[in-house]
Amino acid sequence: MIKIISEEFDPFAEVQAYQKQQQALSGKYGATNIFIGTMRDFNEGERVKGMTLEHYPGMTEKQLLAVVQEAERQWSILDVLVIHRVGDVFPDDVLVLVVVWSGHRGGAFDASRFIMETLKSKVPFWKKEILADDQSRWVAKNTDGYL
Amino acid sequence: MIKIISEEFDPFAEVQAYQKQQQALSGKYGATNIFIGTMRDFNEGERVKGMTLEHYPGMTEKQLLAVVQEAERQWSILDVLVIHRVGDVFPDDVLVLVVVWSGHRGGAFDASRFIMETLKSKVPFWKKEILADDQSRWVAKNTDGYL
Amino acid sequence: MTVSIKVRYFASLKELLGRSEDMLEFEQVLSVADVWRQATEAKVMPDNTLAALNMEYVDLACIVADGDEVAFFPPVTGG
Amino acid sequence: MTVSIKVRYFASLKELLGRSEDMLEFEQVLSVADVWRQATEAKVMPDNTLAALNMEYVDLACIVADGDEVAFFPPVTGG
Repeated sequence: MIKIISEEFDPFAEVQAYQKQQQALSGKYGATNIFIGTMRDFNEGERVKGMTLEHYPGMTEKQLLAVVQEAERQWSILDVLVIHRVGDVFPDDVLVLVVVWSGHRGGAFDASRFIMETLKSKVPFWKKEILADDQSRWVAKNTDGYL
Repeated sequence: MIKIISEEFDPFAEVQAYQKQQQALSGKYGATNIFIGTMRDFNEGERVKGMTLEHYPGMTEKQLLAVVQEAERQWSILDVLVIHRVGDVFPDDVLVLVVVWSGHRGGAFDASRFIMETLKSKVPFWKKEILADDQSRWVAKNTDGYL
Repeated sequence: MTVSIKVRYFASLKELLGRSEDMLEFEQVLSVADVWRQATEAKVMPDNTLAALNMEYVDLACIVADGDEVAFFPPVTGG
Repeated sequence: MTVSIKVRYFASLKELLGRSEDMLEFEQVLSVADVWRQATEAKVMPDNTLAALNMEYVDLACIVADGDEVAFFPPVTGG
């Protein structure tokens, strides 16, 4: 399932609620990989007070679904949950949650990472940071995951 | 932190409680990777009713700590929590929880996976499965993560 | 026949142009690049601008049709 | 001088030998492999058996000393 939400959310409550609904997973999922992306209070050497996440309603969901479907084609996985926040966010708020349930750990790790990397390069979301002096700036480019 | 526990545990409650204690993480962790290994109700084509997890008290903790320290040397990560269950377990019980907090996603994914793979090959735990007919068998060898 | 399309702008492009969308009507065959020129009075397109046609990424050379939605936006920075 | 060591067995090895530990006393210089022979009356060591000396993995050729704890166990299967 994919979800775009504009309110603060508890990633752990979301995982638990979703997992409970999916009766088919019971006894079958040996591995769960969860990635949580959280807003930091700094970026490129500057303090960041807050951020606004813009998206393209319609295209965002379409591209996100395509990423999940591609992961399901490439790895033998049981279920996927992706939640992405939009709107105004603050440090320590969760920006993105990716959960992959799988029989074995290899697929869970690989699919989770693939979804995150592809989401960051393909799915239309844009971050605008609000700095300590209330100036704002668009984030120009996502990192490659190692910086 | 590493913990060996013989009672059923809620991985989400553990992550949340630990994260709350670690004030130093606030604002700094952009990425959290969580791996949860859960007992399945089948293995090598047979139904498994339950399992007993044996360990070597003292050596298990020592080796687990060494794995975590090696991950901390190899990647730029902020904190690690590993909890491993021992004793009698049943399908859907959580066997292992690995959590890595990091500034960026690359280190969180890589360190989490490294800890899981190394734990499975180096840390003294042994699984004995109880099959549907109450016969039991030692698990001979861990998979390479892709089977 | 008159072709009418919707053009949408996001993030820094929306701010650059001072608006989030345009409705365009025309008679010729237009590519996505032509749509940009026509809608923006031939403003220079910022480096790395991405284009989508009906919510799928496309090359600027793609031809648009009646009822299409064309979008222009900077590199994405979600996650 | 008498050297005394503790020998521990885990998982399938514990079941094979029917006990979880032995206390061994001896006068010679013994390797970890010698410890196995002496403690088990020279039972064939199962393939893939792992050995630890004071909770660190070691080669069977390592020499043990007074007060050491030697352990034998099958490949680990945690996680």
